[in-house]
Amino acid sequence: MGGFPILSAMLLVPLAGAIACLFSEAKTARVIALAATLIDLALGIVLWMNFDVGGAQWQFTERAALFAGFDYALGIDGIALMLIMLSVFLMPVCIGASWTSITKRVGEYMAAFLLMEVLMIGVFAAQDILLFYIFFEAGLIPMYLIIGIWGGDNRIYASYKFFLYTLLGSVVMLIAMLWMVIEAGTSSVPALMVYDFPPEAQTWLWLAFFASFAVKMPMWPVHTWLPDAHVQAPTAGSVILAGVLLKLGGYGMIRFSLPMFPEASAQFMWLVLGLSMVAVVVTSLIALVQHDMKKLIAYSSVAHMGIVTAGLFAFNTQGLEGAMVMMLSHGLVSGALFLCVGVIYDRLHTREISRYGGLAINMPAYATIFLFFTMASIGLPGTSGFVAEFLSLAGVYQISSWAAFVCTTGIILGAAYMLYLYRRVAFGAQVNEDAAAMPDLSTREYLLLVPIALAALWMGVYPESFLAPMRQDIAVLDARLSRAAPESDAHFMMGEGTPAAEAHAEGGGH
Amino acid sequence: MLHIIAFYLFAALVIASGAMTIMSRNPVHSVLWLILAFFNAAGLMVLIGAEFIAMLLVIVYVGAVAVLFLFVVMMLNIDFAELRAGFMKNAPLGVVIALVLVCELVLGLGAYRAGIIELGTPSGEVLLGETNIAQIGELLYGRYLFLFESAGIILLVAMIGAIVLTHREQRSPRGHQNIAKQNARRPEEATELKQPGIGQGVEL
Amino acid sequence: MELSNSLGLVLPELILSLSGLVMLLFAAWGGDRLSSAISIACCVALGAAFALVAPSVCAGASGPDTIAFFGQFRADAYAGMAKLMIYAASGAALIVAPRYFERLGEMRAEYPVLVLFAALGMSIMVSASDLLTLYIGLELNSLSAYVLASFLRTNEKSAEAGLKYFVLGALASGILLFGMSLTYGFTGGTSFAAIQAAAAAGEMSTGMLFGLIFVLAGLAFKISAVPFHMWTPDVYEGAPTPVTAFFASAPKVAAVVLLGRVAVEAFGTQADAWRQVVIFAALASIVVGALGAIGQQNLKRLLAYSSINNVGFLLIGLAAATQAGLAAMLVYLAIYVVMTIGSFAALLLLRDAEGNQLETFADIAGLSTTRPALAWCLLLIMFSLAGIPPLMGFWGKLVVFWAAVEANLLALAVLGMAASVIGAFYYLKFVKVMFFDEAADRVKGEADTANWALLAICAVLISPIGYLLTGWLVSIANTAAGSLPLAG
Amino acid sequence: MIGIEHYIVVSSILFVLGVLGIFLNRKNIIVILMAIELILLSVNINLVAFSAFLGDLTGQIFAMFVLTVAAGEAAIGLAILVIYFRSRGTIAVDDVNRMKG
Amino acid sequence: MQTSILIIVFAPLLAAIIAGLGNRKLGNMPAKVITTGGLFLSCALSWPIFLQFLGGDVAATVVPVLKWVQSGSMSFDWVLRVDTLTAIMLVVITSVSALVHLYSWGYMSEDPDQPRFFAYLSLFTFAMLMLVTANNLVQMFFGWEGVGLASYLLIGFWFQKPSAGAAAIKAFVVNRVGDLGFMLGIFGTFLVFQTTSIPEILAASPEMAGSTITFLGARWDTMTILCLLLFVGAMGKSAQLGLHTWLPDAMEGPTPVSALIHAATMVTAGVFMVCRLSPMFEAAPVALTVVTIVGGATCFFAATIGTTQWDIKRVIAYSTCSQLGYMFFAAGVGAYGAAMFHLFTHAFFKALLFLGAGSVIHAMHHEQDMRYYGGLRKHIPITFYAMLAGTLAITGLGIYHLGAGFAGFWSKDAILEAAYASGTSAGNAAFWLGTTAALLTSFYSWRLMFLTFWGKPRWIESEHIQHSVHKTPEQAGADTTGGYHPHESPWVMLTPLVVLSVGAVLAGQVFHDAFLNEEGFWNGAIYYNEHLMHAMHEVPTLVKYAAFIVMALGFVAAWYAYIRKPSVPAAVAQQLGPIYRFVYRKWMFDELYNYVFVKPAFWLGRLFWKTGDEGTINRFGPDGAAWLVMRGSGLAARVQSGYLTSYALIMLLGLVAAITWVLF
Repeated sequence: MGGFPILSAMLLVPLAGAIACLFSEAKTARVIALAATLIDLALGIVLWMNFDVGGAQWQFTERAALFAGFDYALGIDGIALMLIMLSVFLMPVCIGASWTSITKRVGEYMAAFLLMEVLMIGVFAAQDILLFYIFFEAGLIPMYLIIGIWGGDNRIYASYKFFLYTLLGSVVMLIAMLWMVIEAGTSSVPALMVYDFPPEAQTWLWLAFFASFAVKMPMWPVHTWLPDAHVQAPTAGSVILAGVLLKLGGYGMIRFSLPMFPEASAQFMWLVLGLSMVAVVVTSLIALVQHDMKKLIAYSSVAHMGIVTAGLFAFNTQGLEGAMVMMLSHGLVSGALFLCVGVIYDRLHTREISRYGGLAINMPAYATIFLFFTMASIGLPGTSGFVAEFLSLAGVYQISSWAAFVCTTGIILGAAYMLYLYRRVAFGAQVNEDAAAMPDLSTREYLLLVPIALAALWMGVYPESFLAPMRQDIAVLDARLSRAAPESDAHFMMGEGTPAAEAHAEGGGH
Repeated sequence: MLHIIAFYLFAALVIASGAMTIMSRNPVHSVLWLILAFFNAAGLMVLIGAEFIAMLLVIVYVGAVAVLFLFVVMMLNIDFAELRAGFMKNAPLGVVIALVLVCELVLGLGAYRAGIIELGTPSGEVLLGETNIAQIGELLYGRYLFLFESAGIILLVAMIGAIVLTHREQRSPRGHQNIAKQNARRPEEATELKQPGIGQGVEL
Repeated sequence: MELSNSLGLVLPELILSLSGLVMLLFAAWGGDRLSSAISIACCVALGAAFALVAPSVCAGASGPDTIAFFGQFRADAYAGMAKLMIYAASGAALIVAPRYFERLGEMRAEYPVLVLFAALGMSIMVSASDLLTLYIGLELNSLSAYVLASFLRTNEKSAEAGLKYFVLGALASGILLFGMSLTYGFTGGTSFAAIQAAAAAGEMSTGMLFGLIFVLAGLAFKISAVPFHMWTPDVYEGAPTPVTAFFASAPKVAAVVLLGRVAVEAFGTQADAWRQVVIFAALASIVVGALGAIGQQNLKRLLAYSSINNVGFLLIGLAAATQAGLAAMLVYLAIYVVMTIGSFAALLLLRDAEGNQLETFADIAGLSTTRPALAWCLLLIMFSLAGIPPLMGFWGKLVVFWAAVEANLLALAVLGMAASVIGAFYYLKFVKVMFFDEAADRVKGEADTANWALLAICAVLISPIGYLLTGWLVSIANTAAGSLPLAG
Repeated sequence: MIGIEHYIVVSSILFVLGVLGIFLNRKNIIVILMAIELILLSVNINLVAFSAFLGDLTGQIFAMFVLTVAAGEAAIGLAILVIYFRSRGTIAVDDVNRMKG
Repeated sequence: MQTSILIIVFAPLLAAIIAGLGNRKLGNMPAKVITTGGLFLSCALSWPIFLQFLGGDVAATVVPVLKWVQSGSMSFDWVLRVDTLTAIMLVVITSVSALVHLYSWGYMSEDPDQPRFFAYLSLFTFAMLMLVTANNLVQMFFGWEGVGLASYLLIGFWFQKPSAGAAAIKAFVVNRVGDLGFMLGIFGTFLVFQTTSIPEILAASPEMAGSTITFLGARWDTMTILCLLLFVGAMGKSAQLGLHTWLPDAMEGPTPVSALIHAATMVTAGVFMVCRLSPMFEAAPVALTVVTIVGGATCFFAATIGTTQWDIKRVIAYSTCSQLGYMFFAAGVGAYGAAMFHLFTHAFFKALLFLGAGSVIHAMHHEQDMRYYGGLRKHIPITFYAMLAGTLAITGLGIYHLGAGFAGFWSKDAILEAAYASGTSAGNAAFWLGTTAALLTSFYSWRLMFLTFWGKPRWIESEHIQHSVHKTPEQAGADTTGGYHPHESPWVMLTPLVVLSVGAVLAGQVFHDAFLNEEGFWNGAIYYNEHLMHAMHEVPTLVKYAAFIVMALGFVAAWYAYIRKPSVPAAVAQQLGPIYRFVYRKWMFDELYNYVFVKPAFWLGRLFWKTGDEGTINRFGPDGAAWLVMRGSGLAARVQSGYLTSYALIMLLGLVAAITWVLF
């Protein structure tokens, strides 16, 4: 790539677009926003193309001492690359989803979204811990506005809850970051990732970071902001919230909590696994009884994130890669599910499940695509969701069969609530005339949903494309974690009569 | 001995009159008690050889400040009988806190350590062999010139402030008088006939 | 020659006082007709003083060369930086005032003169290296402030504000004085150098300790730290808005910087004695400021609580009791001043069709649709005050917490940070009212160029663009803090 | 000779009396102003006493400045009181609570 | 062979995609042609492969397709692997599927959504083929879930019917319960073997005997727990006792679907899996015992229910369930060949029965209740004969010493013999259960035949019939036909019936040697228990005739109850009372699960939501904090009373507090 600062360019393009949108008419703003996000997508593809799989850990690095105390330092590894790709992929979709449904204050809306994109890319690309924090936290502002201005009836409550909850979660992390910077004498993330903090300090640091990431994830029991935020946010807001913002928590764990505090991570493994287990079961059950489509999907997100956290804290390659794929997959699939809700919400302006029914009759194409994403959400093999669930749970099993067992029940409950939703929306007779009169997908909606579907399918059938760039980074992380990795609870032992297989037992008992 | 008696006399009086200042019902009495307190404080100062400050205290406070107070008290012409007597509702708490404070101060500063308490070592210049006034004058116009001048500005600001706040250009004490309006007033506007029913009041 | 040296060092103050006197003459001679001209002249005087101070700040003036009048006055970079902020804030208070007072028919020529003298007082305060100087400067500032608070003399609120400010201020200065007398008695001198030497000698005597606490309490009043903050909401609400803007900015700077000098320079060796008190005041200020602000409908009152809240963060920097802590405090102050001036400039732009000042939440409902530019500027300021990155308010918080963490005050940092979330609540309310609510469409008054320019400058400075200045700001603050003659 | 501690005790008591005068009083504000004068008086006694016992004149200089400022303060205080009285027609302490909350 | 395997597997997928995406735009005929053509192509390519394997000693063919997942030491790819076992499945799947496709031309001819239907069918076939050609457990799981999806879609094909939607979900979710076990089994297998490749696992399995592992806190024999977990998956898919409840409900789908998925292919996936992993199971005798017991219990239990049901498809569905039980206990006792053989023959005759039932339903205007049938023999003769062939096959008519019999005779006999010959107590129990089930099978099969084809028409009471002739019973007069004239189905439907009849009649006769007696045929594809094979031939003659005897008994009982004295069934039902009702209500499984799982799940969901999330977490979390802050704010406002004196007091308070603090 020569010296072209492509990451900065990816930040700059939407930023410029945002400023332009702020001063533009509705029509122009839409076009500008779409153009900016598409350019960013193109840049993202260029980035991926030029990413040297198996090359240096940190690529496309940029560094400039613009500020006091921290650096403007960008750079990505495979993990960040994948999440950046997810962001730039979902952004044009979000713009498209808002094309007609947003009619008031379009310029500001588009600006908020573009700003969101800048911040998301920034979070993933930041190589300075404080720069990361700035991007991480700043995301609250546009999201607060998006929920608050363009949200539903109870948007004020939701926006406050979203903002304050996540803010409270992350402030303590800042103190921990400051301590780390002072202790290690550097604010560079790569340097901190290999710095060995004293184990007793790690405990506190880990907790501080966990407070932030757990809220962001969100993990049970600090998840209650999510259903509210999702329900109230406009469609595209939900998409970006579920698609990318939730991933910040997971990204934070994989980038900070795990590599920086391996001992503490091992120490708290049971806390995370426990919360994940509860999250999977409890929120799945809650999803089962929802009347509001978005709330249901929001709760399902919590359950899926539970699998992510469980996978992350499985201390093995499968768990980590599974969690990463789960994040990508969930980003696509739940985003698409929110779009699906948005499609019918735009027509009938209600998210009450009972107001729909029999949509497969008048909206067959919609029903098909909705079904596809439903299946992807419940992890049908061949879709991204399966690879994600399978790998993470396989990872979890290696550390604890209990955790794996409980989390795997999620596949039953997940199928139950998603199919129950699908049944009530798409199956059955048409009970409401207005719902029966809704037209099928428009070309614009096809253009939004089909690419996501293809991506989810691609990730399910040939996940190698997504796993390969991360492989080396995960391996590095795994190696770093190995010194603290807890022992498997399987305690596999060969039978008495076969001493020859002793060597194998060690491998098996990994 | 006389010295000691004088001290206790002045001390007792200054405290007593201080207490009376804040306790007496009539502000005029308060001012007079305050003046007494100043006199006694001046006496205390004279006892330790700070006669210039003592005189200054009498002149400035009694001569100017207290008179100013009296003047304002008279000028405002408040019906003091109307003023509510008594203390605020959480007075006991206040008194307790004040007592705690005074105990701490007295114990901590005065009698905390038996015997003579340790003062710091003086760092300022002491001119020996001159009168108190001369020494003060020397310092004031030499060493403390800058502050002396600044104090002048403080007085100036006080002056400006007092004038800015209280000075009015031909304004009546309450609101504005509009002579034309008063002249234009007619009887029918000024009076209104009411015919109240039996047993009913008049609504004005 | 000693005197001329000293005079050279107090040149900015001389300019201020002389121009103040001259302007007073003009005011007496020309009356209120000249008030605008006098305002401008006073601004020029402040600008001149600013220009005089700036080089010494950049040069990081420190050491014996900066001492004037037998050690009573220090024109070091620390004071210099504070002076820059004070002059700038005072200038802003002058710029926004004429329109405000003219409409009420209360624009009088004494206003700029009083502001000038107040600035002079603050200037002396921050340069004080002697308790006497401290007292004189403080009182010069306070007396002017009392008058300014009640400047709208026919306005009940203004009069009440002045009265409360005065009574409590006098009490505070009484406490301060009592503390200074004790300090004098138990250290044997009034100059900070003498106090420093006495404090460094060994364990503090009870008297010295009492003196210290009384002095801190008196100064805490000035910076409106809890529990000496009670006057703030009432005075901010009652005082004329430009005066409130002034109160919220310049005197805060002066008092905080002075507090830094007293605490860290004079009593720095005994930091353990006062740190707990400062920590308590810091946390209490953050919490009480935030809690108090939440229920407010009046914007000025809300900003008053906000300033209490911010003082808490400043005190966190002070609690570190290190040079880095002081530097952080200065950085925070600079950012705080910009945010405050910006918010009040925006507040002053809220006028209805008749030109009456609007100052409640109900008035700014839906401002983003009727006055988008104003609303966006306010949004920036509010998020910045809440300390949300990437706005400059975050940077301010970051540096003070950095200092606190460096000084190993982890618990303080964590608690302070957590409490800051409560504060975010009411800043969000600002945004919520302006952006989420139905438009009340009450803000009609035409824009005022000077005000707008001020607001725009503040908005740009606290926006992420402001981060480009951080390097410069931090280096200046570091040299400034470094210019203090700390013991050890 | 009387020890310094006696003077400190006297001034402390006077100081507390002054403070008490401020918050214990609900009659009228003038008395509060007088209470403030009491506080300043106690400070002056302190300063002069320390000055004398330290053999250092700074205290007395300080006391002079305090006197000066107290005079100015009294003037401004009374001026504010006067305008307050003009606009409200009362100087009862309890009435000074238009702004609260 | 590699190319043809690829075509076999992917032709249905391609057809499904074309038909599915084209849907209504494509039109009915092109969709039908493409999908059916694709299937016949697959079928045509499958038979040569099967025949090749029939020749014996052919090694497995492995066709790599695409990399799938590689994560650390875990790696699995898309690979097609064909060995004997797979080859059998290939012909079963493609043949039945092709015939069902063809049959559906007629059966679904009036449906507006035919392209969708055919796309689903082809998609199912693809998934099933992926399942059987899997070379690793994960790909098997892919197929496993893929057929689950197709099953879901097809059961819910008539999605307007609420019952169809419910049945579809039930099928999917109950299967997921099994999948839970399957997935955990795969995880465990990976943990132990560090691979998911089936051949590698099977090769390493014998070494693992005796090793132990902790699962859910308990210490287990490794192979036992792994096999049990995997078997849970098989139970779900193959509707074994406990996880069977979805199968009868799945009859909500169109009848060809029932024939293809819920009789011939998908439900046998569990059996296939056990056979595929037979070396693993052989290393886990406890697991095998469990398999035997579950299989025996299912085969008996489902048969009892079959005797009481009135819905023609449900009878066949329970019969399927029961027959699957046979297969499992065959596998459980080690007779994997017999299990596979029964799978093979069952595919033909059960598909035949279902398609025949479909033909009957088609003729009776979608009436499925046998109480409204009767006397159809003459109206739809071809269907009748086909059904008769199927019934003879399922009841296992055949004479051992003649060496002749219908398909079911060969396989069922072999199973019973193997169960007896195994000599274990579980095997013994299974033998008795199986024999009893055979009696019941005969009874309910003949009951079905008699009720449907013999006796007088009882069509008039059927609402479906009334609906079609627009007459109420009163208008129709004394004629019990209600004026309705059933039509024989079109040839496009009858052809598959005929073809399958041939299979039902001959499959056993032709292939029994290969399946049961030739180790070379299997060539290591399954665990071949030579000892058991020999023992099977040694069993007493009575055992060999047991099946025939009970079949005859069942036939007679059915004849007596439904032809000779039609009043008997009602009287017996009356007599048995609660027992009858218990059986008729399907052993109360649905009610039980409703009370134990479904209702509590919803109740818990609401509890966690209202009491948990909203009542506790929100109330004491964010809302509580907000409340606290608001209270604090109110307090702060109250303290800020506006009174000078209280302000001063608070200042003093602060001062005193500070002094006290530093002093002490």
